[in-house]
Amino acid sequence: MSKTTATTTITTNSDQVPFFQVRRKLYNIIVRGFLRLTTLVTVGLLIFMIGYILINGLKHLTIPMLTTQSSYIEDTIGIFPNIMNTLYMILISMLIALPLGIGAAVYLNEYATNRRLVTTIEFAAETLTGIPSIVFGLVGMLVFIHLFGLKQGVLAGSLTLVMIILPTIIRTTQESLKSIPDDYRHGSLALGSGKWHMVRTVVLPSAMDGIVTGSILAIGRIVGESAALLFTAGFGLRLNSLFKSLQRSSASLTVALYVYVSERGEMEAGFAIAALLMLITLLLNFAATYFGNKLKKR
Amino acid sequence: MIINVQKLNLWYADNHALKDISMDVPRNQITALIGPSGCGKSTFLKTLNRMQDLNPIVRIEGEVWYNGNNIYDPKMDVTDLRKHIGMVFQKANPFPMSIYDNIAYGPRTHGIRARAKLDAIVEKALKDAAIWDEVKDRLRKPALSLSGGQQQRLCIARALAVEPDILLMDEATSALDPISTGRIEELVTQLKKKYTVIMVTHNMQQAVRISDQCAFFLLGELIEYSDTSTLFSTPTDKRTEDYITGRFG
Amino acid sequence: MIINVQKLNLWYADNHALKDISMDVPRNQITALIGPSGCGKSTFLKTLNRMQDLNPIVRIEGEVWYNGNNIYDPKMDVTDLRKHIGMVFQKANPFPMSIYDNIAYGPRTHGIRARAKLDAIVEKALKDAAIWDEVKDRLRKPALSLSGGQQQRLCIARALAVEPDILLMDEATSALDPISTGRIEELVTQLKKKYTVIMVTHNMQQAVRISDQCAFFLLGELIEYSDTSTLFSTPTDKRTEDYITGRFG
Amino acid sequence: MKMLFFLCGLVSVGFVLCISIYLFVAGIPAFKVIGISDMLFGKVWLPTASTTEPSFGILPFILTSIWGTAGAIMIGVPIGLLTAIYVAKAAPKKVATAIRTSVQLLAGIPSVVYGMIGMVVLVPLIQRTFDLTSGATLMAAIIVLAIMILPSIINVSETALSAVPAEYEEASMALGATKEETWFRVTLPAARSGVATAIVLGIGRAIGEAMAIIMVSGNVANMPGLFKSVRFMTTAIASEMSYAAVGSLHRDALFSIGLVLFLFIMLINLGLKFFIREKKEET
Amino acid sequence: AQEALSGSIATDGSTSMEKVIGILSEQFMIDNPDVAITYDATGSGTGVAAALNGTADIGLASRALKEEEVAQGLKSIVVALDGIAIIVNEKCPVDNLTLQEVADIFTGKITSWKDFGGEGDIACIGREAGSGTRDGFESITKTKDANKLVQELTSTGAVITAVASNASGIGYASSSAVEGQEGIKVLTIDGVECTEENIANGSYLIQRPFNLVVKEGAELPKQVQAFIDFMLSEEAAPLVAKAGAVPPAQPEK
Ligand SMILES: Nc1ncnc2c1ncn2[C@@H]1O[C@H](COP(=O)(O)OP(=O)(O)OP(=O)(O)O)[C@@H](O)[C@H]1O
Ligand SMILES: Nc1ncnc2c1ncn2[C@@H]1O[C@H](COP(=O)(O)OP(=O)(O)OP(=O)(O)O)[C@@H](O)[C@H]1O
Ligand SMILES: [Mg+2]
Ligand SMILES: [Mg+2]
Repeated sequence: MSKTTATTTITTNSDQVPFFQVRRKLYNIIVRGFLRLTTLVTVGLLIFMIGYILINGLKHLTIPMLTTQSSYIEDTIGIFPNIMNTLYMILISMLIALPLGIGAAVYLNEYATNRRLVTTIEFAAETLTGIPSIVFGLVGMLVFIHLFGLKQGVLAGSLTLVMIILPTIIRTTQESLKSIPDDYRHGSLALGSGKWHMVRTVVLPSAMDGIVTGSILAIGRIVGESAALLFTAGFGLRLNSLFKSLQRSSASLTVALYVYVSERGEMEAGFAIAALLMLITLLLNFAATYFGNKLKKR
Repeated sequence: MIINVQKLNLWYADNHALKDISMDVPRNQITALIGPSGCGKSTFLKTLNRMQDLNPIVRIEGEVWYNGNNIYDPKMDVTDLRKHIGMVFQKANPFPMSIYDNIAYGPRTHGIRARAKLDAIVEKALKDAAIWDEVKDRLRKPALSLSGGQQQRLCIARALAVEPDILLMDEATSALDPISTGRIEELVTQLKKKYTVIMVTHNMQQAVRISDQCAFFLLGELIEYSDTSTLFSTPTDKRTEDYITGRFG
Repeated sequence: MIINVQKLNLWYADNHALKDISMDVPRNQITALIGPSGCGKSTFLKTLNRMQDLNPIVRIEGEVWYNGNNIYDPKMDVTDLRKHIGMVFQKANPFPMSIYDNIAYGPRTHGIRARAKLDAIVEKALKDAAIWDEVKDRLRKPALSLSGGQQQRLCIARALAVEPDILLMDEATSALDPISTGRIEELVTQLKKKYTVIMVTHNMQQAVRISDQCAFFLLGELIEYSDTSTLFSTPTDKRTEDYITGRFG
Repeated sequence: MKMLFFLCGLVSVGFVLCISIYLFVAGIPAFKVIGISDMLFGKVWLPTASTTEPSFGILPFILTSIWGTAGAIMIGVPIGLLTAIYVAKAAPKKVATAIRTSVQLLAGIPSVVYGMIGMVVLVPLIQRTFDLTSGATLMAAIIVLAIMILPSIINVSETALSAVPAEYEEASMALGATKEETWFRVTLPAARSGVATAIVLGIGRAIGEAMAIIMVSGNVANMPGLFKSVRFMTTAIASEMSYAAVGSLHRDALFSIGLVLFLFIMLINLGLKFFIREKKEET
Repeated sequence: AQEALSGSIATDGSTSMEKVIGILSEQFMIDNPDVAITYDATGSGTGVAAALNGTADIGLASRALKEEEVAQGLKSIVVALDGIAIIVNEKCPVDNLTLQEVADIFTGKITSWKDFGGEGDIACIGREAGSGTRDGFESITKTKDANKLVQELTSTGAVITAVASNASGIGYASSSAVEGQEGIKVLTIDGVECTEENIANGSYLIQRPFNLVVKEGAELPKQVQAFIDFMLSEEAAPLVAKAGAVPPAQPEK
């Protein structure tokens, strides 16, 4: 059966714009073409970036590098302390920002009744997303270090990171909350659930996708941040325990990368760290998705 | 009188959707609400368990008394109120969870955790809603994969599982075939020994078959409210007569 | 015969939901599908305009011929097919846009841009679906603020605005009061001069009142299919008889 | 519970207040000394000049930031959005997962690395293609920024697009709309607010970025031009802050740039908010 | 050390001094396990400020102190010298320039490599305002405020990479960072090579000091004084050299 027969048989209303069918076919072809093309561009970029980093980085990523700390005397580079520092910072800042961000989003979407307040908070969150990390770094230094008297270290760094990632978490969570049909909420409330119970059992599980997306973007920001950490978490390349690192200058992987690349011109180490960061991001993404799904099921 | 409505007015923004409704609903009886589409039946039903609170553009005046308490009293515990006044919505709205979890949702909310007890509640509710046979082998499957009518019965079962005092049903049988409808009607008739039922229906036969009282709404007004038999045999208002004889509009 | 179904089988994953359905639907007539909830009526209806394509777990075998074309032919232009075979869904699903834009969506999609023409189409469709009077002053308001029954009529109007060849209606009047129902029935009866209508209904009286053919489904099988009068007066299958006399189950 | 969530909401307001107070306190003095119009409309930036009079005009930075952000948005948003549609709706499941995962990887790459790659690959490429003395130009910065905002745009709008109820799409298809038409005329509008969020996040990332573009934009305080070496507001702060002597007018002027940048971001957000609200009221 | 030292030493300042301070403190901490030395690389300006307001025990500045800073009661101690190497792309045919030629190139008086037998326009790549390297370069070439750059980068590594990827590029960078880098070539200036020896004896002209900044006349904690003494000792010289910088010929006290 050919297409022509299919279309000839099915034409009853003839009051159509003459060229419309042609235009419409064209529209579809063009749209699809554009979708493919842009995706191809994106995929090309992805492959290039990822490939470039892996090719230049993996060959320099050696076991000793991963498991030792740098020594100036022996002139070796080891990034084990930085791996730990990065993990500490992810841990601490997510522990603070995730509940705060989800809480704020839930407040905005489920509880708030005062429009003006909502607008204010949303506006604040949006403003935060646009502030350059260097400004966060300066403010973080001023507030956490000069005002609160913390020392440069993981704690001050993580607190600064909280400011940076909070809006991302708020916005993405809020978006997914918005997309949940009211039918579900009404169904739950009509059964006599309290508001919080409804949020916990029906709303948050359905919003899990957005929360995971937000967390992943947030982790990405944490992992990729350098400017804001230079002034707050510091530069230290030595290994510390979690507790000690809180108040001791501790470079994250990205800060270390920045130092090696920009002060010493050690491109190789830089790419090695970048490749490692990518592997870490990948791992964390899988973890976030996995736990997200798990929570959603519950 | 379990419910007592006094001079209730409701606006959706500037659309005056309920006008001066006053109405008493007797305990342990079935009260039917009838009237043409868009006349305010769902709107009225939702004022009885304060579901209208959720719509920010709604403004309400007047009083609704439940068991001697004004439910619009700011001190009212809305959660508790809704637990006692259950509701089945016009559009079936199962949660995106398994069939089992949908039914167990209410009991769990109210603190029942024991597996055996939950199992028993779920089974009873599904049986009462005449859907047990169709789903007993797929309780763990998502509720959204059910057919339209199955979803509606699921929602009835979900409301029953909480054992409310009053059950508000918004066209709960409209998507059902005669057999399921018959079963639900039977259920409702039995329920009235323990519960009070207020139901919206488009089906006059159904109203005649099972309701004790009947209220006729038109353009947001309560035109006539009396014994079902009286209303259908000797309506006092011309408009009621026109509507029930199908001569209306 | 405008539609011709041959040995159609459908599975939702491993749930065999339609079994060996063969059925001819005559042009310019009204064909009713009846049967208990969950028997496969909606499922069958959705195979006729290939809406089932959208559900990845569905597997279909068999053939459906429309005007001499096999609609499951890979070369079939599905868009064009759906334009000619319109559908009203069981659960009202207006777009989150204004009332006007909901109706104008279809015509716009098919290339009508002129404002005056669109206005005329929208008005006619809303009038046909017996909802014009209720919404004419609020065409720019969101469709989701309509009452349940209004939403359903809106969806009917939306389908009519495209002027399809065949109209598939899945319990399109279940949420409607008798008056609106009457109007829609009237409309459908008129439509059959130009269109062919296939409708799912739970309302036997409705089937008797307006349909020419009637098909009875049970557990995914087509049990009996014949003239409506024949089917209701002298059913050949015991199960059909049980169902239409309400003795079933 | 409500109180608790309310407090969570207030935290970000607190942050913004704290940042604005700090920026105002630190940013106003230089304006007072130099003069608002001399600073905002001055075209010459020579903060450490010792042989001539130092000059603190930040107009080149402001214009560069506007140009750069607008350019990045113009390239990045369409590409990101269309990719998101493809991934959410058209792509085979496996392809979609693969793209999604790699986009998330992209989100975790530090900006310094974007800068590095831009510097060794993109800058020479531009230099050769357009036969310039140096490829480190506004154009290079725009391209790098456009790539950097892709992850936010793709991830967030993809989530929003996937969350649109299937009913809407079904209704559209049943009216004879093609998939493409359905995506653009039903799904996209229904996901509008999510897409707007994606764009806001993307713009935020573009305006706030410093480390990557320092390495590819040339970083000379010229008035902007596509093939000129330019400096952004962010890079101006980032590059000189650590060396500017504490208490000097130079440092104060850098804080003033921070303040201008901050106000600029506020303005954009207000504009977007207004725009989105307008749209919403139409329906 | 006779008596065991303990406590912490906070250093803060120039990023260029990262390697020198790193190696010295690593050795010092090996010798005195109870001492913890921290280093915050925030930039010379901040380092000076930190020394002044006491948040750091030792400020680090890769430039000479300004008059007003000295006036506030700070003093500087040269811990090392840093040559500023003039680098070009490895494809560039030029090997030697005079100091004047360097100045002319960076001020835009000479704009083409053709004048030196090469080809193409010269792309001058420099550092941002306030950078110690730039300060040193500009004071010695006497080109203050007159540089015409096509790129102003914020770090040594970035300059090296930029020159390596631009065939007509010329730039300046800390000598400690340029050795062993691919794609670039270090020029001799007036025929003098940029080597440790030539920097130490002053014959290589383009260089700057690495300074420790402390408060004038203040009594320093024991471990801090010990660390400063160690950094200026003979023992420290090979370490400084290993870090790529040049130990000063006659350490000042
Ligand atoms: N998306 C789906 N996934 C899996 N199973 C489904 C799906 N939709 C329907 N089913 C199952 O297929 C069977 C037929 O469903 P269908 O929706 O066709 O029933 P129906 O005759 O329209 O019933 P009703 O009158 O209740 O709408 C039912 O058992 C139902 O649970
Ligand atoms: N959320 C809302 N916002 C604005 N107007 C509304 C809203 N819900 C209902 N209305 C309007 O209020 C009136 C009464 O609606 P209601 O839903 O109570 O009707 P109903 O009697 O239940 O009709 P149906 O039988 O069609 O469900 C209608 O005109 C309707 O359009
Ligand atoms: Mg209703
Ligand atoms: Mg159905």
